[in-house]
Amino acid sequence: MSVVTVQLGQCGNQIGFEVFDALYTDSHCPQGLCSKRENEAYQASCKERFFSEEENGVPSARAILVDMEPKVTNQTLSKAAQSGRWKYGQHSCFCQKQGSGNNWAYGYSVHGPRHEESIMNLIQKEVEKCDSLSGFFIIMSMAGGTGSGLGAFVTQNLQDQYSNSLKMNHIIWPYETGEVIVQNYNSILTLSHLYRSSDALLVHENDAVHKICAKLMNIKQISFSDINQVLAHQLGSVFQPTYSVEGSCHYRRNPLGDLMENLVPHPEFKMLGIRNIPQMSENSLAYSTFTWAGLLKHLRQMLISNSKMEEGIDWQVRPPLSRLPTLGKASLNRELQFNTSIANLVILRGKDVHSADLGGFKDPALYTSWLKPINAFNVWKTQRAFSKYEKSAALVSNSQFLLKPLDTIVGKAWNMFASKAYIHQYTKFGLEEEDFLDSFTLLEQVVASYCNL
Amino acid sequence: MTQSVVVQVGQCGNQIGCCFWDLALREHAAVNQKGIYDEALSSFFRNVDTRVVGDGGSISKGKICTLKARAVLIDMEEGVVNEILQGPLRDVFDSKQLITDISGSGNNWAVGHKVFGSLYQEKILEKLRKSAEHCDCLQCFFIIHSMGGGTGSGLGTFLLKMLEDEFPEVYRFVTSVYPSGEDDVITSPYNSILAMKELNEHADCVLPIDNQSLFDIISKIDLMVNSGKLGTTIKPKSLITSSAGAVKKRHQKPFDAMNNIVANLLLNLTSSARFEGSLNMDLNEISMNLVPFPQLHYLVSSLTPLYTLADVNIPTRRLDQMFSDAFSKDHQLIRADPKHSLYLACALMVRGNVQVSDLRRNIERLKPSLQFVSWNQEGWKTSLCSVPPVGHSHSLLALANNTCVKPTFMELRERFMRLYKKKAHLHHYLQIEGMEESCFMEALSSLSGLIEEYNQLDATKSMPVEDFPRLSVAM
Amino acid sequence: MLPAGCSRRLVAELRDALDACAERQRQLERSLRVSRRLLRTWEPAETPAAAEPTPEPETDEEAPPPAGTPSPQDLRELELLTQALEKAVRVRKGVSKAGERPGALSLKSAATSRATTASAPPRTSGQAGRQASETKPPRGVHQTTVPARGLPECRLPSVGDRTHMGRGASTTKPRPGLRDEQIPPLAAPRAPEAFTLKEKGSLLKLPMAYRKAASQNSRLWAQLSSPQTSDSKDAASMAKTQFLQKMKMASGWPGSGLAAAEVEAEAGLLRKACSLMRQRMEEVLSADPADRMQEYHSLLTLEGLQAIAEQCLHRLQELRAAMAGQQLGPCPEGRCCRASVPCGGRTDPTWSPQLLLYSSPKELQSLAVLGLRVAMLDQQIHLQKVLMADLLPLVGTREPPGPPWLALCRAVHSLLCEGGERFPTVLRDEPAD
Amino acid sequence: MGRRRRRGYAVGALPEAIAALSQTLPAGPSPEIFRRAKFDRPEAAPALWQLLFRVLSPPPAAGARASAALGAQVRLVKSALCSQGYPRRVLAQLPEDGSQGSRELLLALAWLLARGPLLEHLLAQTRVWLGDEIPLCQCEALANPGPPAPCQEADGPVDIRHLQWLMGKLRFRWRDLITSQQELCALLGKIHSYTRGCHSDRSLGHLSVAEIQLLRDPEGGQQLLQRLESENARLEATLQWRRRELVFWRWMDTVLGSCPLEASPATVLPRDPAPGPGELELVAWELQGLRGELQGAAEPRRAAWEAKVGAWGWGPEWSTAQRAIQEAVGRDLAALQRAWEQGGAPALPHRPCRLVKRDARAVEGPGLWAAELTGALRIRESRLEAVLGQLQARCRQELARLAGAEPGLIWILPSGR
Repeated sequence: MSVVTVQLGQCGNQIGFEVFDALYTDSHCPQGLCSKRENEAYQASCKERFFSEEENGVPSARAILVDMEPKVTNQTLSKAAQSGRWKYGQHSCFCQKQGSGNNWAYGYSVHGPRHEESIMNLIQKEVEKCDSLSGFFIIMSMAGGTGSGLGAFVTQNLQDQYSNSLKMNHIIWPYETGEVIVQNYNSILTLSHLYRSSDALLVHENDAVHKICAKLMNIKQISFSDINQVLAHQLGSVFQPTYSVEGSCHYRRNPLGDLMENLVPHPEFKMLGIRNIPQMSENSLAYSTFTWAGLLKHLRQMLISNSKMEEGIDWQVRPPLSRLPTLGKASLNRELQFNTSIANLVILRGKDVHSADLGGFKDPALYTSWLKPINAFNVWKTQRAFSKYEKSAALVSNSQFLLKPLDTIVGKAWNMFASKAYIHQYTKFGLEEEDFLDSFTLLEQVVASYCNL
Repeated sequence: MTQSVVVQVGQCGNQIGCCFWDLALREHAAVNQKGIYDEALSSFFRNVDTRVVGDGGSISKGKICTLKARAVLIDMEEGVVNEILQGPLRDVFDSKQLITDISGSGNNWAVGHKVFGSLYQEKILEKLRKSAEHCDCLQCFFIIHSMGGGTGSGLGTFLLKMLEDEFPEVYRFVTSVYPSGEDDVITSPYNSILAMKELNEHADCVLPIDNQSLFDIISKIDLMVNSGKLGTTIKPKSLITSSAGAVKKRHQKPFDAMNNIVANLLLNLTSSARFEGSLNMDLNEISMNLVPFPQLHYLVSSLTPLYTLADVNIPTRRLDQMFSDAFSKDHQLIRADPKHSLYLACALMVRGNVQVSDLRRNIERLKPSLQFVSWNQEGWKTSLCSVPPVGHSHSLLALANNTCVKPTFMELRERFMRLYKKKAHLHHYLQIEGMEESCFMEALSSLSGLIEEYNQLDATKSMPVEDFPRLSVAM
Repeated sequence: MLPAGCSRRLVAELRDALDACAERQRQLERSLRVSRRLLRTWEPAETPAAAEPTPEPETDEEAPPPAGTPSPQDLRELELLTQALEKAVRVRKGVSKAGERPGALSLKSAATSRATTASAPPRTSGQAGRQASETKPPRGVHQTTVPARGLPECRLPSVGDRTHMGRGASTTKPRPGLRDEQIPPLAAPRAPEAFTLKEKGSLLKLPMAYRKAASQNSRLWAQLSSPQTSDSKDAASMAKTQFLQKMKMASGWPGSGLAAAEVEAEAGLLRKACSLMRQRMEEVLSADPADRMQEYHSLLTLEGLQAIAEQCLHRLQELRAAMAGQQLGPCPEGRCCRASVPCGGRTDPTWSPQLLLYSSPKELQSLAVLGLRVAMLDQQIHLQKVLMADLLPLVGTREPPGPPWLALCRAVHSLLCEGGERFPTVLRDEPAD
Repeated sequence: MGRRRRRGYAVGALPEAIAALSQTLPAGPSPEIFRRAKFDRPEAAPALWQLLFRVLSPPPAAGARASAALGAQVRLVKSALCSQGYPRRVLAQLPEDGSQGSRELLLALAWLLARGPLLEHLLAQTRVWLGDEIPLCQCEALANPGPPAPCQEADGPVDIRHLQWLMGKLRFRWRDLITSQQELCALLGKIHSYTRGCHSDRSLGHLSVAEIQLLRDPEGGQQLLQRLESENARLEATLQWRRRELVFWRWMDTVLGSCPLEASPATVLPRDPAPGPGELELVAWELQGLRGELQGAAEPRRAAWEAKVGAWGWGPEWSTAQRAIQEAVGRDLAALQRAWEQGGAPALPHRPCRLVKRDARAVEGPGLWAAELTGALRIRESRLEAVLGQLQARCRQELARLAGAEPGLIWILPSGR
C-alpha cells in the first residue's frame, strides 16, 4: 500500500526532501545485514510505499510539493533531480508567488480556497498512480502561515474527499522562542483544526531535535539541514518496512493503518512522538557496540522520564506504585516527572532482533489505568538493519510527552489573545475571535484530558 | 516571486533612493554572475529590450538586456533628479518614471500635500499604475522621504493615502527621515507633525531614521578607522557607509555616507525575500510579526556590522559581537535605547554564513538583558538568508517594535508646541486651500494618542508579569 | 468506571465487532496475497523456498472442509447396515460405474480419498504416491508432467525429456480421475521463461477435468434451484406441514407463543414503520398547502398516520406481553447471538450462483465500498442501540454530579452523538482563580 | 399415485432417504445413528448434538468453534432452537453433558428441516467457490458475530474511555477493510481483463482467481477439484433426498408418535431475550414520540379546518372532491404500510455472486449489473444514515436534558467542521 506525502511550506518541503532521501538511501544501502533476497523484499516494500516507477527508471517520490512562494520548492526539486537517484514527479509541484506571511488566516482562508482545485487535482493525480492508497502523510510546520494555515485547509479537504484514507500530519513544533512571533496563535489554530480533520499528529519539537544535533551528533554549527536529517532518520526508522507478524518474512502492508489502530483510536488523544536509539555521528558509531537489552533499557527510561534523547536521561524516575487516576488540573502544576503512556509502539531493526526482550514495556504501571498493556503496547521488528546501525530501536508513543509544551503554547497564545494583540492581522482575512475561542476550548480540553490520564 | 516598487519623494528621498539603486545593482551583480535575468533580480528590476519602441518590451527570462528600476521618482524641484539622470545610474531610469516641478514646496507640508497633491494626483497615479502593470505580483511599495521638508513630507504622505485607495492589498513600507533637533528648516516641526498623522493612518510599517544618529554612527566609524585602531584590519570596501564606485566621486557630499546606511537597511530588509535561505522571511511577515496593534507600526532598526574585518574566518566571538552591537544604543538608526525600553516584538534578519544554532545561542544570551511586554515574552522573529551583502561574510538587521521611539515623538511634539503656541509661520499654511487650524489640532491629537499608547505599554513595564486566567475545563 | 455488568456487555459487543472486522480483513488479505501473486511474474523453475518465502502459503489456506464425507468409522458402520441400506449403496455404485462420470464417485471411493487426505497428502497411497514423487509436484507452469488423455491442448511445445518421462509415467499407470490432469495446459508459454499474466494471461486454458466438474456443479445447482412441480413435492411439503402441526400439538406450547426471533423481526418492522412514517410526516409538515384540497389531504394524512402509529403501538404491546408471558431465563452464555437477516435480504428461492456484471474496476470498487459501508452502518446502528440502552440510564442516575459524572457525560456524548469521532468540552462558567 | 405410494413404502426406501440426508448434512452422522435415535438410544446423542451445533451456528463460528466443548455446543443448540421457537420443552431439560436426548434431537432436526430449505441453505453456505466475489450483503459475516468469543480480558468494571478506544479501533478497522477491498477490486479488474476470453464457459468469458490458481499451483488445484467433486456428491445426495423425503416424513411421524406427551408445561426454558436489552422499549419510545408529534400536528389543523368549513359551508361538488381525497390518502397510506411490511428496498443478492467483467454495451445474458446494485445500495445507505442520525439526535436531546441542566457549566459541542 502506498502513502502520498504532501509537503507544505518552507519547512514541509525542506523536511520532505530529507525524508525521501533518507528512505531511498537506507533501502539501497548494500549492507543491510541480511540476505540479498530479504534486502530486495525490503526495498520493494519501501518502494511501493513511497516511490513510483517512472519510464526512465529513476524512482519518483509519491509526493506533492506545495508552497505559496517559489524559492523553496524550486530548490527542493533541483536538489532531488541533482541527486540522480530519485526525483519528484514532473507535475508534482504547486507554488505561487506570494507567501502567507506567517499568517495562518491568510493560508487557511485566502490561499486555501483560492488554490483548492489545483492542489486537490495534483493530489488526485498522485493518488491515481497508487494501486492501493493507504493514506496521506502531510508534512508542515505549525508556526508559519503556509504550512500551518494551508496545511490545515488541505487536510480538511483530504478528510472530505478521501474520508476512508488515513491522514497523518507530521508537525514541526517551533522553537519555544525565536522563530515566528505569532507562532502560538498559528499553532493553536493549526492544532485545533487538525484535531478535527486528521487521524494522528506526529509531532517533532525543534528544540528537542536541536539538542540531539548538539549533544548526540556533535554538530557545532547546527543548520536546518542537520535538524531535518535527524527528523528524516527518525521517520525512516518508523516507516521503513517491518515484518507483518513475528517470525514471518512478509513485510507489513499498511504500516500507517496498523500504527494508527494501535496508537490513536481515542478522539481526544491524537498526539504522537518519536524517540530513537542509538543516534550518533558516524565517527562515534565506529567505536560503539550495542546490545538489545541496553538499548531497550535506555529507550524505556527515555519514555518514562520523558527525555528526548539518550543523553541526560533522568534515571530517578520510576513508575508510580499505585495508578489511581488523578482528577483535576492540579496535577499539571506539580512537576510531571513520570510520563504516563496511553499506548506505545516499539520498532526494532537489526541483528538478533528476535532475542530482544520487551518485558519492560509491558509493565501496566507505564500506562493509563484504562488500557492494559496488551491493548496498549505493540512491537514491530525486522532483521534488516536500518541506516548505519547494526541494531536500532524506535519508539512511537502516545503519551503525556507533549502536555507541557502544549500547555505552554496555549497559555502564551491566551495571554496574547487576552491583550487582543495581533488579532487584527487575522480578522483582516476573515477569522473571527470566535474561531480563536473555539480553538482554545478544544485545546484546553486536550490538555485536561492528557493531564487526567 | 513578488516585486516591489520604490517611490522616492523629495530631495532626501531621491538621494537615498539613488544610493539604494546603486547598491542593489552591485549586490545582484555579485550574486548573479551569469548575467541571466532571474527571479531575485525581478523583484526590483525590469529587464527591458530597449530596441522595442514605446514602453520597451519586458523580457521575463534569459539574458539581461537593460535593467530598469521599479521606481517612481518624484520631486518638486529638478536638481537632484537631474543630477541622477546625468550620473552613472541614468540608464536605470527613464523619463516616464519621473515627476518633477520647478517651483518646490518651500518647506511647507501644505504645499506639498494639498497643492501639489491635487495638481499631480492624476500624473502620479498614472506612473504608479504603469509600474504596477510591469509586476506580475506586486507586494510592496517602499516610500522614501523626509519628514521635515515640504515635498517629501507633504507629497510623500499624500501619496500614501493614494496608494491605500488604489492598491489596498499592496504593503506600504515607509522610510522616514526625521529632522534632528538643530534642523535648519524652521517649519520642520509643523511638517513632521502633519506627516505623522498620515503615517499613523496610512502606512503599514514605518522605519524612522534620524540624521543625527546616522551622523553619529559615521563619526564613530571614521574615528575608529582613522585612529588606526581598526584601520589595517578592515576589509576594503566593507564599510557600509562607503560608496565606492557609487554616484559621485567628484565631490563627496556630506550625506552620502548617511544615505548609504539607509540604502543598506532597505537592501537587507528585502534580502530574505529575494535570495535563498534556510529560513526565509517574506516582506509581509514583517508587519505580521512586528505590528501587534495597527497604529504601533514604527520599527526601530539597527545594522551590524558596519564593516568587516579582513580576516575571513569569523571567530564566534565576532559573530556574537554582531548580535550584541545590534542592541546597543550606538547602532540604532534613530536616537533610541531599546535595551532600556519595552520590546513589543523584535526581528533579526541575518545574512551570510550563519546557522540556526548561532541565532539561538545569541537569542538565549541576549534575552535576559531585554525586556519584553508581558504577552509577548518570546517576541522574536528570525530569518536566515544565505547570500551575504557585498564585501561582507555576514550581517544582521535588527528591527524592534519598541517603546524607545516614544522620546523622538515627544520631542517632536515639544518642538511643535513651542512653535505653535506662538502661531509662528502658521499663516504660510493657513493660506493654502483646505488647510485649517483644525488640521494642526487633529495632527497633534493623533500624535498624542500614539504617545499615550506607548505610555500605557511602558506603564506595564514595572508591573509583575501575570497570566490571564485561562478557560477552565470542568473535566 | 462503568458498572461491571454494563462493562462486560459493551466490551464484548465491541470486541465482537472488532473480531468480525479482523476476520474479514484476514480473508481479504488472503485474497489480496493470492491475487498479487498471480499478477507477479510467473517464474519458471522456482525452488519452493525461493518462490515462497512465506511460511503461510496462500494456496492451502482453505483446507477442504471436513463436511460431506463420512469417517472410516462411519464406513465400518455402513458395512454393518441393514440389507436395504446395502442395496442403496449398490444402486449408487452402479450409477457411477455405468457413467464413469467424474464427480459421481461412489460413496466408498469418495470416503477413501477423504480418509487419506485427512492424514497425509493424497499421493502417499500406493502407486499414486510413487508416480507423484517421480514427476515432482509441478510448480510454475513449465513443469508440465502428464499430458492427460483427451486433452490435445496439452501436447504443445514441451520442455523435452521431462515431458516424455512424465508421459511415460502416465501411460504405464493410467488412472481415472484427475490426478493426471494436474498440468496447467498452457498453450504457448511453455518455455522456461518467466512471464506475467498481463503478457500471456489470455493463453491460459483450464484442464478438462476441472471443466467437467465445474459444469456438472453448475448443472446440479441449477437443478437444485429449479422449482419442482411434481406431486411428490406437494406431498412432501404437506407431510412437513402436518409434522410441524403435530409437533406443536404434542408440546405444551402456549397458544400465541412467539419465538424471540419472531419478536425481533416484528420489532424491526415496527422500527422501519416508524422511520417511514416519520419521513412522511416531515414531508407533510414541510410542504406548504397551496389550496384547500391539499390542506385537507395533509390533514387526512396526518390523522391517518396517527391511527397507524396507534396500531403499531398496540402491536407493540402485544409483543411485550408475549415476551413477558415467557419467563425470561438467564441467557446460557451470558449474552446471546442476534438472530440473522438484519439486512432484510429475503430468502431467495434459487440456489444457483448468480453473475454480477461490471464494466470497470471503478464501478466494482464503488459497489464494494458501498456494500461495506452499508454493513458498517448496520453495525454502527446496532452498537448505537446497545450503547444507548446501557449508557443513557447511567447518565440519568449518577449522583452527585462530580467530575466522574462529567467525564462520563462527555464520553457518552462523544460516543452516542458524534459517533465517537469528536468530543465536547465542558467549561466552568467562572474561571477558577 | 398408488403405485408410487407403494414404492415409497417399499423395502429400502427409507434407508435410501436417510442415507441421502446424512450425506447432505455437514458431517452427517451415519444412517444408523438415525435409527438408534428413534429409540432414544444415548449413544446416538453426541453425534446429533454436534450435528445440530454445526447446523445452527453461523458460518464463521461453525468452522472456528467446531472443537468447542460439548457442553458449550449443547447450550448453544438449546438457546438457538429456543429463540427460533422450537416448541418442545423437553429439549431444554436435557443434561448439558450431551449424553442424552437423541430422539429429541432427531425431532429438532426434523423440525428444522420441515420449516424451510435447510439443506440448500447449508450447502450454499459451504459451497466451493470457483468465481470471484465481492460481499454485498455482509449480514452474516459482520453484523452477526455468532456466539460470544471467550472473554479475553478479566471481567470487571472498565473506564468508558476504554470503550471509546475500542470504538476508535473499530473505525480504523473499517477504513482498513474498505481500502483493502478497493485494492482487491482493482486487482480483480486487472486479472479479469488479462484473461479475457479464456474461459470455456462463454457467459463468463474470463478466468477467476481460483481458476488461475489452479493453473499456477496444480497441487492446490487438485484439492479444489476434490472439494468440487465432494460438493457435487452432496448436491446429488440432496436431489436424491428431495425425491425420497416423503418416506422420511412418514417415518418421523412414527418417531413423534413414540414420544410420551410433554408432561410439565410449566418448566422454565432457559431462553434468550433475543431483541437485546430494551430493544422493544426503544421502539416503543420512538413510536410514542412519533404519535405525540403527529397528534400535536394534526389536532390544531383539524380544529382550524372545522372552523373554516363551518364558516364557509361548501357546496356539493366539494363532497365529491372530499371523497376522492379520502380515497387517495387511504391508498397512499396503504402503500406506505406495504412498504415496510414487504421490506421495501430493492432486493440485493443475499449470497455472493460471481464477478464477471463485461463490456458495458453487451447487455444480453443473465446477471445483475453492478450499477443497478449500486443504486439499490445507495438507497439502503441513505436510509441507514438517516436512522443513525435520528438515534444520535435523540441522544443529543436526552443528554441535553440530563446534563445540560447542570448549573455553572457550559457545554461546548464540537463545531460543524
